Amino acid sequence: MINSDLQALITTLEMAALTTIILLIIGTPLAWYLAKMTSRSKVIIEAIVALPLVLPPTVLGFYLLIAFSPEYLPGQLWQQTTGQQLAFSFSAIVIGSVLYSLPFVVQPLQKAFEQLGDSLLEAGALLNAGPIDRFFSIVLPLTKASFITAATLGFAHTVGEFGIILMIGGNIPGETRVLSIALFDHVEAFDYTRAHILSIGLLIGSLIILAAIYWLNLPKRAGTKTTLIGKAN
Amino acid sequence: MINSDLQALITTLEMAALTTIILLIIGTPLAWYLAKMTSRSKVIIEAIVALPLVLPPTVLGFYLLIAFSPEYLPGQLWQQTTGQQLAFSFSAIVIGSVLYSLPFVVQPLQKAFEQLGDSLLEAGALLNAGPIDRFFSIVLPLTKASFITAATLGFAHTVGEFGIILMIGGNIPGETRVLSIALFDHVEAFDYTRAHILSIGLLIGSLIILAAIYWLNLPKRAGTKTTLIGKAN
Amino acid sequence: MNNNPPQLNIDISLSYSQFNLVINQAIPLTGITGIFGHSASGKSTLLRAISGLEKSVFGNISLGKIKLVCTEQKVYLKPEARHVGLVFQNSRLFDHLTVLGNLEYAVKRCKNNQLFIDDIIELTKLKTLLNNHINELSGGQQQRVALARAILAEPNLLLLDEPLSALDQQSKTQLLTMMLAIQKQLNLPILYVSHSLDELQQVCDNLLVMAQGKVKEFGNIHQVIHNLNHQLGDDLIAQQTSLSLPITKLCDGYGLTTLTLQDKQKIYLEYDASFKDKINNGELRCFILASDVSVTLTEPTNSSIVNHLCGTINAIKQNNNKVLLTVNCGEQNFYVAISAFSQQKLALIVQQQIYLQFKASAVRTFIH
Amino acid sequence: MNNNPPQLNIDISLSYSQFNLVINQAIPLTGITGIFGHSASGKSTLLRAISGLEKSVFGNISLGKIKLVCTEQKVYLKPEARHVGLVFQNSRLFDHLTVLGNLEYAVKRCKNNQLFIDDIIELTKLKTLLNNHINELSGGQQQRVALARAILAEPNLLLLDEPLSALDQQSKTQLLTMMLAIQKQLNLPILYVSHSLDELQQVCDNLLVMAQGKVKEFGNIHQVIHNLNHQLGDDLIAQQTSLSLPITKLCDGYGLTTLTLQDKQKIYLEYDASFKDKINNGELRCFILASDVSVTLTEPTNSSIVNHLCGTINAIKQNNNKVLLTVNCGEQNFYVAISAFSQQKLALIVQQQIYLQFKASAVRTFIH
Amino acid sequence: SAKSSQAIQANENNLRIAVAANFTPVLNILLEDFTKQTGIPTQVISGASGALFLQITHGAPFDIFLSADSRRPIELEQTGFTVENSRKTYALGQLAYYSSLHTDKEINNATSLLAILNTPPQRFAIANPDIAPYGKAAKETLISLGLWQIYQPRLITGINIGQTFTQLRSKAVSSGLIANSQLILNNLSGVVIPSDLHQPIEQQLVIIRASKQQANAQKLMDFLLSDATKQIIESYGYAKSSVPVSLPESKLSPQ
Ligand SMILES: Nc1ncnc2c1ncn2[C@@H]1O[C@H](COP(=O)(O)OP(=O)(O)OP(=O)(O)O)[C@@H](O)[C@H]1O
Ligand SMILES: Nc1ncnc2c1ncn2[C@@H]1O[C@H](COP(=O)(O)OP(=O)(O)OP(=O)(O)O)[C@@H](O)[C@H]1O
Ligand code: MOO
Ligand SMILES: [Mg+2]
Ligand SMILES: [Mg+2]
Repeated sequence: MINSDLQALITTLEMAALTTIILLIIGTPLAWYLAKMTSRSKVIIEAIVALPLVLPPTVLGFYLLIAFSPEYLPGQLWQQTTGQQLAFSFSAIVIGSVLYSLPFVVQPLQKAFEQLGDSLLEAGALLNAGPIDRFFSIVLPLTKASFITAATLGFAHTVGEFGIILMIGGNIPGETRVLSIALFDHVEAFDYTRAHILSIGLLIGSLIILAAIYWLNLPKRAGTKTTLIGKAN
Repeated sequence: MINSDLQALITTLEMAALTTIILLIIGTPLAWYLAKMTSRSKVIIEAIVALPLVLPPTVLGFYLLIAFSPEYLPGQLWQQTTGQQLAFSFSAIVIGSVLYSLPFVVQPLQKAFEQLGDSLLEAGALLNAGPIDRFFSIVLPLTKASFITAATLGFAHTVGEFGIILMIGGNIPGETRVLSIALFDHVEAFDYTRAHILSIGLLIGSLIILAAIYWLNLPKRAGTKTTLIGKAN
Repeated sequence: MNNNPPQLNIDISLSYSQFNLVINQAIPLTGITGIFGHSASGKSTLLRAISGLEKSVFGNISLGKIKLVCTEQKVYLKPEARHVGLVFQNSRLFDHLTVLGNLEYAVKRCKNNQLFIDDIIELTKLKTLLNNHINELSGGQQQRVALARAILAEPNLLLLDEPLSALDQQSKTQLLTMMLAIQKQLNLPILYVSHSLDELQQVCDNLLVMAQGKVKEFGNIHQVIHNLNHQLGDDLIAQQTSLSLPITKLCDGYGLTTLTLQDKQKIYLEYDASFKDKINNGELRCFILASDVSVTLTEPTNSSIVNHLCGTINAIKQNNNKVLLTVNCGEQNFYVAISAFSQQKLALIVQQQIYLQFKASAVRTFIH
Repeated sequence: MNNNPPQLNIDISLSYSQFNLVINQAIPLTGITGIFGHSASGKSTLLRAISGLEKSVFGNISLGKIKLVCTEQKVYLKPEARHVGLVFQNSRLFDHLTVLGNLEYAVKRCKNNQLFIDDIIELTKLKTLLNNHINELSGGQQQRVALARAILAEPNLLLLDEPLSALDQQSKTQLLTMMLAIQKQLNLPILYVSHSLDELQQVCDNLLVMAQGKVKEFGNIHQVIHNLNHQLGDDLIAQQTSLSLPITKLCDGYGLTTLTLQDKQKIYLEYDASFKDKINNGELRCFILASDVSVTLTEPTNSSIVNHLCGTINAIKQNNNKVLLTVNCGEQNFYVAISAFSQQKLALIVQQQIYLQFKASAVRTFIH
Repeated sequence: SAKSSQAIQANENNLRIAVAANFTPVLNILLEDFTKQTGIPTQVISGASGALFLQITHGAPFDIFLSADSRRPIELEQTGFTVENSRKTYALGQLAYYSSLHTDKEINNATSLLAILNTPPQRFAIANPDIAPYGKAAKETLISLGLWQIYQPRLITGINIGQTFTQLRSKAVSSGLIANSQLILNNLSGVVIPSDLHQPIEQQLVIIRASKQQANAQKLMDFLLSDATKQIIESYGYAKSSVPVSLPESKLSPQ
């Protein structure tokens, strides 16, 4: 009992961590591109990124399942390349989560990049910093808070995801059975005690982790900042 | 057939629109407070806001169902005040969606407010603008893009939401039966043609609406902006 | 007590990690008061404290009868309730609005509306820029917008933090003239921070000199400048005579304007059409650099130098190779800087009667 | 062709909605070139074009042998590949870093490392501020950090956009001295935008005057200033004589320094300890305001005025009530502004021999 | 709230039927007749039996509940949510084997089915045995056949039998055990699993005590339990309540 939930917890953390890393790797350049692109056609890309949000997860899962099955191109290609079936694999739930959580990572980053403006980047360029250097030495530190937001939203949303993972993952213990499914199973199986324990554990654990993240992200010298409105209220 | 889906569409739009409005009304001051608060205890509030994300929607739905039922305090209070049962009502799914989508509205706004800085607000104050005035005349226009992001994420996430609404809404046609559930029902009832048509319609419709939103939000004079990095790549 | 002219009373202290501001000073709320001091002497911080942007200030500030701050009584008026305008060192324009939008922002929130926006646009030469976005403006254009915006808010007290630093002399002169006119029209007290004594000379009635967070000098601008003449260790200003004198003839046939000292001696300076704007109660404000004045023992002849004043040496102060003479001519002290060599050659002593000579162009109303 | 000294060749045009920049100018890559002009004349835009921040520029820019821009050949070097430093009009410091962090940012990305960070910190007086955050700095402190940061990057060309506008005279002098020293040490060409001719006089070898997006004058600084003397309609500068003269005696017993004209006539000015730093190839740069010089027909005596030069009137130019004389003394033109009244009284005519007189203090090495 | 009260009134006359997803298509067909016969308008709320059960225990405004199992109706009866004596079996589920890899002919008799089951595929789809009745029956079947140990690690479990069918239909998994009714409704063929290999899948209904339309609910119950209706239900792949399908013991016994 505790063993199987622990396994689900581990799978969940692995999946959410991997998904978040991939999301940041894909989402950062995408957000940058969208923030700095001036062509009007970017609205199409923006809309496509936001699209997975509108389809209910189960339905999105339904279509992903079709796409991932060996009958269709994406699934076929995967099978040819890796020798493994995509549907019902750990990779499948990671890919599904990445698609589903992409807007939660891209959009906050894009807005942060847009609000940043060009003036400090220009200053950096004239101190010999190339684009990559500028990104890591100026953009990243100045938008750190938004990166943390993006990663938190992406991670948390992936942990809570259920419909897609269930459909394309198939609830295989140790591989695709994640905590959200385990919890649902407990509820459905009238195992309320276990569901409550798991839920409360999840809540308290998350609360601690989230608080820790936000705490690390507090401005170091919050005290010296003028807070015109904060105090004037 | 088309009639019932249309009804679900209307319910969905009503729910999502109302939810988004409520989210903006609640989320904006909350985000402002979190952005300007300097006390370390704010991390707890930040974590609590993000919490609903971590619980799978069905499980969150389960607990909300319990809370909203006439047996427990929140449901009781609601019934005493409005004379109506909370669970399985339109109000219930709106409240559920608000709770679930809150972080997607609060976090982008909070980051936007933090990145804004105090200097223009100080300038506004010295031109006799009080806090509310400053908010509408300075903060809002400068963070418009983040408001649109927040509203889009909140709206889209609510449209796509399924688990919570199914659990606390009860899938009652014309009241709590939303599009995501209707779509799911079609899949479950092997009515794939209808599911496909509805999905494609939903996708195209959303694509158009999203693109329109982003298009309206394009900077008016995008051409004159220097785009150091965008073009330098 | 009611008859006292209204004052800005400041009695505050404020600490940063490496800097303390301690000010106890009453400033009359009439005309323009200059604030002058080295970089990092606390000028901006003082303005921020008066306007309400420094929350951590301790003490009292009152503007006329209105208490802005009183830490003891826990009074802390919000910035937007103080009706104090501030032009920041960096202009802080709203970049989501056009130039016109920025100006209208101020007009909309202004109670009195004694000024017309079109007049101010005219005076600050912003007409062709009204629809420009802020990031399309040059540095000087931004400063003009910031100044116009602050004036249009018609505050009860206007604080200017180096509002003209990015402007060329010509624009500076124009804007200073405008500020003087508006100051009079609205009877609006102004505190004016600048590194340029020239700017301050032109417009200020009183001068406050700051150093390391403290008031070093305060008083009538001429008096303060004369006091600074003697602080030789510190190159804060050029030694000079600073004057406000009545005009007896605005323009003679030779293009000279005549000023008169109390003992009826005349001072001639080059006439400028702008004098009409600069006359304050019939007096013209001007200054003569100590280094522009020379000394002769006999009344000079055959020289292009038009100004010859007879006076008595009041004080001789030597600093290395330079000597500063204080010479009294008709109740007015003049300052003359000569070399120790000259002093020795002419054998100058206190109480000696001598002639001062300086060119008409040495009498400056504004640098040029 | 290889023997030509390296030049910055600019041949560009650039259009904004209400402004056109059209520049065709070669600027030698030696010493410091001043850029002077009214607000909104296009100075900042020119610097942005050279540094690569204006993408929409059309034409050619080359720095020595390196093509920075050539629209025909579709060459457009990225800003970070140009090794051109720029101190912006607004300092643009990284507010996520401390003062030291900002300086180290430049040092880390610098290829040569001929300068020591500690030396620059010392020279810019930033030692006590190293751990401060950027938003804790005063306006002048920010400018010092921005200047130090740009220098530490050791670019091949340094562009300065009013880098000292928020600083008091004393800090300005110190920093200008530092810039001269570093310019020589690194043999680093500098373009220096300023509204203050005083600053430019002090340090520039060449001067480029801009008006409405075009080059109005370019050449040796003394020559350009003398040309500007005659443009009376436009109050761009104060009329003056601008000189670089060899020092024959650094300091005599009376605290005077002696300069010598080509015909061996002497000019005396007050000695200052800082002259040692200011001597360039044995020559001292100085200027004498036309209004500080007076004319006598006979050699004056009994006067505290130490400088008497004998010369011939080359030209007389009258503008309203003012007259500008060009007087040649030993191959050097001097400019004298007198009133029409004086000219008439002394009956001055071209080719007449006269005496110029001016105080030692009228010979300025830096305005005060 | 104007909207919600309006909607509630409009919905008031409808008979609300909460039905397990696997029976929804059949119910929809039956209801056409029912409404024609009685004039009672209906509203179908389809869902997982578990979720519907939870909702009923928290006051969901349903009139009648058609579960996919007997366990939840019993639970509801015991906790007093149902009208007395309203718990009835309205259909007996039949499990079927389906494979998208094999043609009908290859698996149209039980011998070949056993042969095929004996070479286990990489992945095999059933509904979640812990929560879905068809899943529970599938597990029992595999245990009876002695194949559980081999199959357990290869299982893809759907949250309900509907999801299992979707996973099979998409060909993401090629074989599994699903409801026979699903095959018939989709014109697919598979092999019906003998009902003696698992506990009967008794799909039971109850009338909700809080219902204001108990009379109409009673009418629907009578309609569903009528012989005519039973025949129709059976024609959609449900077992005849009297004669469970059975095959000779010998042919099915495990190796
Ligand atoms: N928020 C702050 N935290 C710590 N120190 C500060 C802060 N703001 C200003 N200071 C320090 O206070 C001193 C005075 O700063 P202020 O800006 O008032 O100078 P200033 O007279 O306006 O100088 P400038 O002419 O260069 O603008 C400086 O040494 C500065 O570093
Ligand atoms: N991005 C832009 N779009 C449109 N016009 C611009 C833009 N940038 C500058 N200008 C205009 O170009 C002209 C020159 O500006 P520039 O900043 O080069 O002037 P400047 O000589 O540096 O002036 P200042 O001394 O005031 O800083 C100004 O009229 C300005 O309004
Ligand atoms: O219809 Mo069910 O509850 O999946 O067997
Ligand atoms: Mg300051
Ligand atoms: Mg500029």
